[in-house]
Amino acid sequence: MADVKKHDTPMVDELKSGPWPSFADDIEQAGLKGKQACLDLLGQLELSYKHKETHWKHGGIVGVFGYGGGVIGRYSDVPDKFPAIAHFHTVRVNQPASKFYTTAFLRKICDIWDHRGSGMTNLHGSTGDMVLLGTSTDQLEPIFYDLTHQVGADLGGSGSNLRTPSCCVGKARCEWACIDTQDICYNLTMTYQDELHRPAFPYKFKFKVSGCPNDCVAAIARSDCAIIGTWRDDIRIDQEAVKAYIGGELKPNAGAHSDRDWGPFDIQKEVIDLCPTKCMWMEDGELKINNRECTRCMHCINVMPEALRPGTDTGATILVGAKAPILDGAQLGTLAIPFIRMDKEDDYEEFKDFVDKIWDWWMEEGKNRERFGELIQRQSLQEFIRRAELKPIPQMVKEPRSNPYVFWREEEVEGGWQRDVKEFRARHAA
Amino acid sequence: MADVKKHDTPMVDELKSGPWPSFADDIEQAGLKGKQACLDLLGQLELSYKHKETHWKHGGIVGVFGYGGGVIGRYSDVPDKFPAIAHFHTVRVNQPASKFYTTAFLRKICDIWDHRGSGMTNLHGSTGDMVLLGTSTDQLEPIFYDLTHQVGADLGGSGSNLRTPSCCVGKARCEWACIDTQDICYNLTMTYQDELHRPAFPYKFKFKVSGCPNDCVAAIARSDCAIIGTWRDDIRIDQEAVKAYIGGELKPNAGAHSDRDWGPFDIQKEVIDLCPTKCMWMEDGELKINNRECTRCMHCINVMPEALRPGTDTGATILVGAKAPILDGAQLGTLAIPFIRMDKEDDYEEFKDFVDKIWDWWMEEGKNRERFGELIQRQSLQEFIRRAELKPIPQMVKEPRSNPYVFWREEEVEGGWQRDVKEFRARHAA
Amino acid sequence: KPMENRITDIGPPHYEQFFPPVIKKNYGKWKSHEIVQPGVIKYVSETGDVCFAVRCGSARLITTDLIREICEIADKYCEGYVRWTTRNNVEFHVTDEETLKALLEDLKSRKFPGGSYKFPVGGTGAGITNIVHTQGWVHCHTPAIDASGVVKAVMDELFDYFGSHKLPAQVRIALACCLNMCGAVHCSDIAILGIHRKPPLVEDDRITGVCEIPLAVAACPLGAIKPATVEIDGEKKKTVRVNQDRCMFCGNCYTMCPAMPLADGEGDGIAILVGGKISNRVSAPKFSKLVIPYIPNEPPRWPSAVKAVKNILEKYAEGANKYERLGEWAERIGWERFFEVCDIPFTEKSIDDYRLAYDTYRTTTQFKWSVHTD
Amino acid sequence: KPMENRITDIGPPHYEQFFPPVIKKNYGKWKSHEIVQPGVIKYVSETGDVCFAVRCGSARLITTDLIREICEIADKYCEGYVRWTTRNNVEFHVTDEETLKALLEDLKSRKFPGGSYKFPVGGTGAGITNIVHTQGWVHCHTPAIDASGVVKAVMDELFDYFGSHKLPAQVRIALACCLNMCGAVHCSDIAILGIHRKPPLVEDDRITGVCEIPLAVAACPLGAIKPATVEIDGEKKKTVRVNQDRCMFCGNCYTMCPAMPLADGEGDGIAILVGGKISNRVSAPKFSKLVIPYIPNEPPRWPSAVKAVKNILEKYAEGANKYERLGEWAERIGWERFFEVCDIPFTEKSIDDYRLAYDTYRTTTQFKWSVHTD
Ligand code: SRM
Ligand code: SRM
Ligand code: SRM
Ligand code: SRM
Ligand code: SF4
Ligand code: SF4
Ligand code: SF4
Ligand code: SF4
Ligand code: SF4
Ligand code: SF4
Ligand code: SF4
Ligand code: SF4
Repeated sequence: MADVKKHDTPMVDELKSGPWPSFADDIEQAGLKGKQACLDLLGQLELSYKHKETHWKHGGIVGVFGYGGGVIGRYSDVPDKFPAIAHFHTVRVNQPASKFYTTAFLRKICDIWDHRGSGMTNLHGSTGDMVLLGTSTDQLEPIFYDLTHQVGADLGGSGSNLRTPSCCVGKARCEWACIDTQDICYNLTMTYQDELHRPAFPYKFKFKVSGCPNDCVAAIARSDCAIIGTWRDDIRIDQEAVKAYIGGELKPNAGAHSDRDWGPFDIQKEVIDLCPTKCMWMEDGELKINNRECTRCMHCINVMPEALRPGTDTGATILVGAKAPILDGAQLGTLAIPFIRMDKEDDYEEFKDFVDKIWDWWMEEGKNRERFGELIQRQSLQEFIRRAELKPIPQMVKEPRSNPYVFWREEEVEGGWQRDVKEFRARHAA
Repeated sequence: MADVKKHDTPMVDELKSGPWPSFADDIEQAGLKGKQACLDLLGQLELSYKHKETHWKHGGIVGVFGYGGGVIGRYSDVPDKFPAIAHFHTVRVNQPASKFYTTAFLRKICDIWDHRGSGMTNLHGSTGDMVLLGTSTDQLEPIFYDLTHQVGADLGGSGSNLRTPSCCVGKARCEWACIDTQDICYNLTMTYQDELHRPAFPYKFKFKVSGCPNDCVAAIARSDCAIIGTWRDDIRIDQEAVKAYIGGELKPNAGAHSDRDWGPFDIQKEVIDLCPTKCMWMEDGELKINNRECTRCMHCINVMPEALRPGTDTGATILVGAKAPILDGAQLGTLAIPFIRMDKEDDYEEFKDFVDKIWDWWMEEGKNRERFGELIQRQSLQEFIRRAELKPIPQMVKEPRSNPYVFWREEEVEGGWQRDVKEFRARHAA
Repeated sequence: KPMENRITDIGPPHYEQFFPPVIKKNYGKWKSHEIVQPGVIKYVSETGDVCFAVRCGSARLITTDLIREICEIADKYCEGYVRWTTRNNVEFHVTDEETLKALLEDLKSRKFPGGSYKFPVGGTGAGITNIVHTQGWVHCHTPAIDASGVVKAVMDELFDYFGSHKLPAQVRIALACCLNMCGAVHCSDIAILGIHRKPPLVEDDRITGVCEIPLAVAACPLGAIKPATVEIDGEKKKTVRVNQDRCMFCGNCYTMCPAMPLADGEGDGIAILVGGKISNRVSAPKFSKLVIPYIPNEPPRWPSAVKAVKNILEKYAEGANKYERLGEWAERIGWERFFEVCDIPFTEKSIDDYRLAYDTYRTTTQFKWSVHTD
Repeated sequence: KPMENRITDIGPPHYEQFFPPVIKKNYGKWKSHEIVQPGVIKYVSETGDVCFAVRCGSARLITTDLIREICEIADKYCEGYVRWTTRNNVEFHVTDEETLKALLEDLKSRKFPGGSYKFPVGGTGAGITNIVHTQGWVHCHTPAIDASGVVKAVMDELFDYFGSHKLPAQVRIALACCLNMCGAVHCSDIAILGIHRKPPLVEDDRITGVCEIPLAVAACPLGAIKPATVEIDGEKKKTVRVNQDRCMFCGNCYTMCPAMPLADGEGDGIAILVGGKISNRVSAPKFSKLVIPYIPNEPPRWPSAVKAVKNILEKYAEGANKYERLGEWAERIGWERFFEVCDIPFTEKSIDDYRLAYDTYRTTTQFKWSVHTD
């Protein structure tokens, strides 16, 4: 280990102090224990701190045989100074749904990565993958071999394909999950292995699955198709617990505000008045909800988790088209299906039918690097509805259009569009 | 009078019944008294009711010498059937600000119109003019002569010019007028006579003046430049009157809800809770307002006119760019100047300076038939701000931009934009 | 000799000469007002003076005979002064209750031969007022519907709301006979809008004579018009062709080119938009939204359109809170509930697909269950 | 011989094998939860079982050594199970209070040599949690800023809010190092965004070798890139030219073409956006809005950016109501007041001029007086 070379990194070193976990310290320690890549990475980072510019070259296309994604090629633009990171590709390993691990599994990943990579990782990438950070091209096939053979893991997505689906912790730990987020995530991942590994789309496509409208996996902002749990029946109320909240025996919002004195809990101010639809009221000491007017925003349930629970007739709301700003501006997911059953028993057939239809449309009409949401914007929500064979309903829009520029189709108009201008002029002299 | 010919108009005749004033009856009566144009108009209308199509030809350009507007040319496309309306041009007569009249003036107008026109009018047109409906080309100059000489009236606008400004009743009758709407309207009309009569703009341009944010002349929706009164100081409160409202002695909203039992007046529910900024409260039986948070929406004042009045430090908010949907979609006026003094004494100099600047920009950059608001949309609100020499302030927007696509100018960026790609590559190998 | 002694640019007569004495004297001094009964507003000045304004409905399309009758009334009760409002109602001003009473009685007594009131009193407060409208088949070249006829039919049906204060707030109805929307249809509580639904005809034999092809081509916001050449009687003529599937019937081509008429008896009709407003009271001004894409033209009394308007008005009256404008009500209950409550079928036509469409998509899981999801 | 016995498309390992026993047993049976202290959530199942989740901050960019240390802890206290959250915090699960106590003490004791905590406990409730971030100078080719360094600097300063519940509601901070915004910067309470401010360079001598000119031209959403020809050493070469005044520095050209780098030490820096959210709680999900257009890059600790973030956070903490997210607060008080309260200069850069800009203009007379109008 005497041969590892620590660079002079005064700026990066400043990031060792302070209470928040220091990646600089972590990496330097690993480097000092023998990983030259770690030290070179810090060295190059120091150079970036000096130049205020990245020192990575524009990505190169590398990967494993037969896969069109899962690896991001990366090369240093100062390889002479930092040879251990001259190649520094990342490997995206498809995480297990909701990211529980056994230490046995993790250790095997670490072993592989210490052996064939830099020893640095992102746990996890923004999409959800385990991101193994930094290896060279010749190691890619061996890594893939080890992953598949030794730990039963596979690569995640990158490029113009399905990206690694991800989900919230859901039923594993959360009382609000209206759908089986893990199973859906796993099922979709397995069903669409081909789409995930072999780019055939106009651009990337992401699924994310949240168990309820709190949306703890940020599906509505980050996925071309968001699956978010909801319910059709009434919010379940335990009136005794309501009283306990009012009486101060239970802490509002499960104690989320514990370090500040907000005064005694006031159900009117904190729950009823904040309900966006004002569909709750107290009556004879009991909390009442007009569930038909409720939009299932979760607020009351969040504030009084011991007293209120989602209904039991559950399913999902599907929203499509979310994406980051490049190029047409960011989009949040647009409501496509207000309620769909997500049945494990039938292998989510109804949902997958929907997916097939929208992918068909996108693959037929989508331009190169056009996200699904951009296709909707370009060809209209109406066209989406037609292609997805949905029924247009007011739930799909915030409000009806205000401009009057309606497209009518010929068959909708009495007498059609073919008219004789001579006949017209017979009635109307020019 | 025996020679007037009434057409068979069974459908139009059906519009004589029912309580609302019947234009059909009115016009028929006039026709039966000798005006063939009236009867022909009803006859042609009947034909339109049959065909469900207009029977007017596409407008023709007619007018009076030296004016580029004020007359809308119109010809029947069935002149043989209805010869009295073969020509049927309208004359737009610029109304007096806020539309008070003496009967003497009106009678003279009627005399002119009975003599030289159809005897039919619109009082008033949507823009505000007195619209004299239906005359022939040869009558135009005589009408103009009579109007200017006999009643001291002039034509209003049409075509790509300034349109007839109009205003609410304001100080003439309303206690809320924060600006002198009539004087502003009259002053602008007189100052811009040339712009009103001689088209030199890319398209039409409208001024409308409302005395307060109730906007009784719909300026914010219908004028390229809306002048709407407001105030900077505190809402004046008469606490005794507040008590009288609470006590039920005064009728809320001046009696506007008199025909339905809405229960006793509840100041909390009807005023304080509806205040959009929630800046009001009761304290020791008195109504308090945090005026710094008030957005002067008028609600509380509307509900309790005896108790609350606008402040006395008054001026106008200027909004620009409102228009109907053709072509880019409708626009409401965009806030340009939050507060400007409207001083009669200095001839509204500050405001007119502003107008000069925006017209200069529009006349320089506006495309043919591009409304002012569309120019702003096309070239950006920033460009408008620069050309109008305003300061960008958050009051101009509902919210800051959410996309990150900011245009920087070279002089704003350290080191400018000229860079040497060789130098870059010296730091970064390709 | 009209060109002799020509006077131009004199502008409108100065308003002040037309003010009734009480108005002139108390200009800028008014202190408060009260609607003493529908259509009658009492104003009190700081000087102690009082003025009653009496508001009467008007067809707006009126004859000089009717104006003379108005003058007669104004001379009799109002010292020879009269006013029109921004929504084309007529206002008489009197200063004492006795004259007021006499005036009101007189107004009530005046009817047209067919039985309609000449001067119905109302239009104030939480009711409906005159329908702001446009020319229609009475004067314009681009209308898809009539204006005055539809307005008469609607106002007959809603007459009761004109003379009373039983709505939750004021309801402004507007009508425009084509997409040019002369008026404030784009920001009205209820808007009646004339729409075309057939792409323009092209008169190949006439077009070059009456318009410039490049202007016609440029007129189309969607680029649906392209230059073309045809053979007429063996002669090549320049003309245009319309890509009919890209046409949204805005009519701008016809405005620019008389040889491209859109009007069609079968195709044209009415769209209903709701929920717009102009005042800045409580909520900001809003656009009207399209809720019924098409109702056929049914002259002379447009029963389906009248019914649709009345239905919306009454559902609103039932459901809204005091002071709540129609659009505020719809937003509070949610548009899905609006369609349900009003029993209006939701169609894809109500979904925006123009330039700012994205901002109208629903981007939240918040929605209500309704007939649409049941 | 990696190609021998090749296995492909096996997908991720099945999640269930990784569930701790209490999770597996109570899957779908959880009844309620309580945050017993910041970072520690107690879950109670219908079966009566209890599970404590202990959440620890993490730099996300971590070494296998640290993962092994996590495994060690998980083996010791958690039967060999551990989890990561959607925001890259580490979660340990225990089922009894004693183990919990021991675990917490152990976690607290572990520090890096430089003194930073390895496993700070927190990130729950009305506090801040891990900053979702991206690669920055540690791995990506398009960043305008570093990611991990900025995050460390900000989290050091806001550390106290990670381990406590004193904010009005949760505050989500995100960082992205370029406009691609890998993550949820576009919908975060506070977003730190790397931006370029110089138009791309064009490497004339190399461009045809590394990219297709038509693709580069098509990459620009504003059409600022045009094909061009230059002479290099007497030879004509195809290349492109950028209309610099139309460039908005989105970087899409560089994504498509390596010969068009944007990065520049002087020009690049940070923009701050605020007020976004994702949950559907009370108000709908919202985009973050740009409030500070530019802060220079100041490695290694980015003091100006850190100060700006902290300032906004603290002004929010002072002003907002309980349960009110940052964007809800800004909307309630009005954006003019937001800028005033936070003492942030308003510039034209915060005014939208992209495709849906009109919808952000203020179209009402409703506004508040503020320093901007005083
Ligand atoms: C690694 C990761 C960031 C991280 O640090 O976690 C990442 C890294 C890159 N992203 Fe991303 N994206 C990552 C998640 C995201 C997300 C978040 C998500 O998936 O939830 C988004 C926003 C959501 C979305 O998809 O819109 C995202 C939006 C983008 C975009 C903009 C796409 C758009 O339509 O607006 C690009 C640009 C592109 O594709 O050319 C991009 C491109 C890239 C590239 C490939 C750079 C490029 O220009 O081609 C980056 C490679 C960096 C590197 O060298 O490692 N990345 N990218 C994330 C993937 C890790 C994983 O697999 O778990
Ligand atoms: C007479 C009047 C309607 C009425 O019945 O009252 C009217 C009638 C016409 N308007 Fe208008 N507009 C009238 C007020 C308006 C208003 C309301 C206003 O001014 O407050 C608007 C909406 C506000 C606005 O300006 O945006 C309006 C928006 C239009 C437009 C659409 C302009 C746009 O930018 O969207 C057109 C189309 C055009 O200019 O080509 C138009 C065009 C027309 C034309 C000239 C028809 C045409 O295609 O050229 C109409 C002539 C009708 C006729 O034969 O008499 N008219 N027009 C109004 C003028 C009377 C007056 O002077 O008092
Ligand atoms: C006479 C007139 C002004 C004029 O110059 O002609 C006028 C007069 C008054 N308006 Fe108005 N408004 C007049 C058109 C308008 C318009 C414009 C329009 O409808 O085209 C508006 C905006 C409409 C909108 O928001 O869509 C308008 C929105 C208001 C409001 C706000 C009401 C609201 O709930 O949003 C008030 C306040 C109120 O009624 O409490 C108001 C209040 C008033 C007051 C009380 C002001 C006063 O103290 O004199 C007047 C009597 C109210 C009444 O009729 O109940 N006036 N008022 C207009 C009568 C039109 C008519 O004949 O019916
Ligand atoms: C563990 C995690 C899910 C996972 O699969 O990993 C999770 C877990 C919980 N979330 Fe979450 N949320 C998690 C990410 C999110 C996200 C996504 C994100 O931040 O990227 C959101 C949306 C963020 C946003 O709106 O911008 C999110 C919005 C919520 C909300 C809505 C809060 C609000 O005021 O808007 C609740 C309800 C609450 O806190 O009362 C909630 C509630 C909860 C509960 C109480 C649910 C439960 O009963 O288990 C969990 C503990 C809350 C806590 O930490 O105080 N969770 N939660 C995620 C932890 C992230 C972290 O490490 O900090
Ligand atoms: S999204 Fe809902 S179900 Fe999933 S973890 Fe969050 S609160 Fe629980
Ligand atoms: S979930 Fe939201 S909308 Fe439904 S009752 Fe609770 S607070 Fe109201
Ligand atoms: S706009 Fe204001 S000032 Fe003018 S009439 Fe209406 S309420 Fe009075
Ligand atoms: S004017 Fe409007 S914002 Fe101001 S205090 Fe009255 S109700 Fe509130
Ligand atoms: S709305 Fe259209 S049809 Fe009606 S008057 Fe105006 S331009 Fe003519
Ligand atoms: S009606 Fe409008 S959309 Fe149709 S062709 Fe004419 S201009 Fe184009
Ligand atoms: S945000 Fe931009 S710079 Fe950062 S990782 Fe994503 S693509 Fe790379
Ligand atoms: S950075 Fe964006 S706007 Fe600028 S030239 Fe490149 S693609 Fe065009």
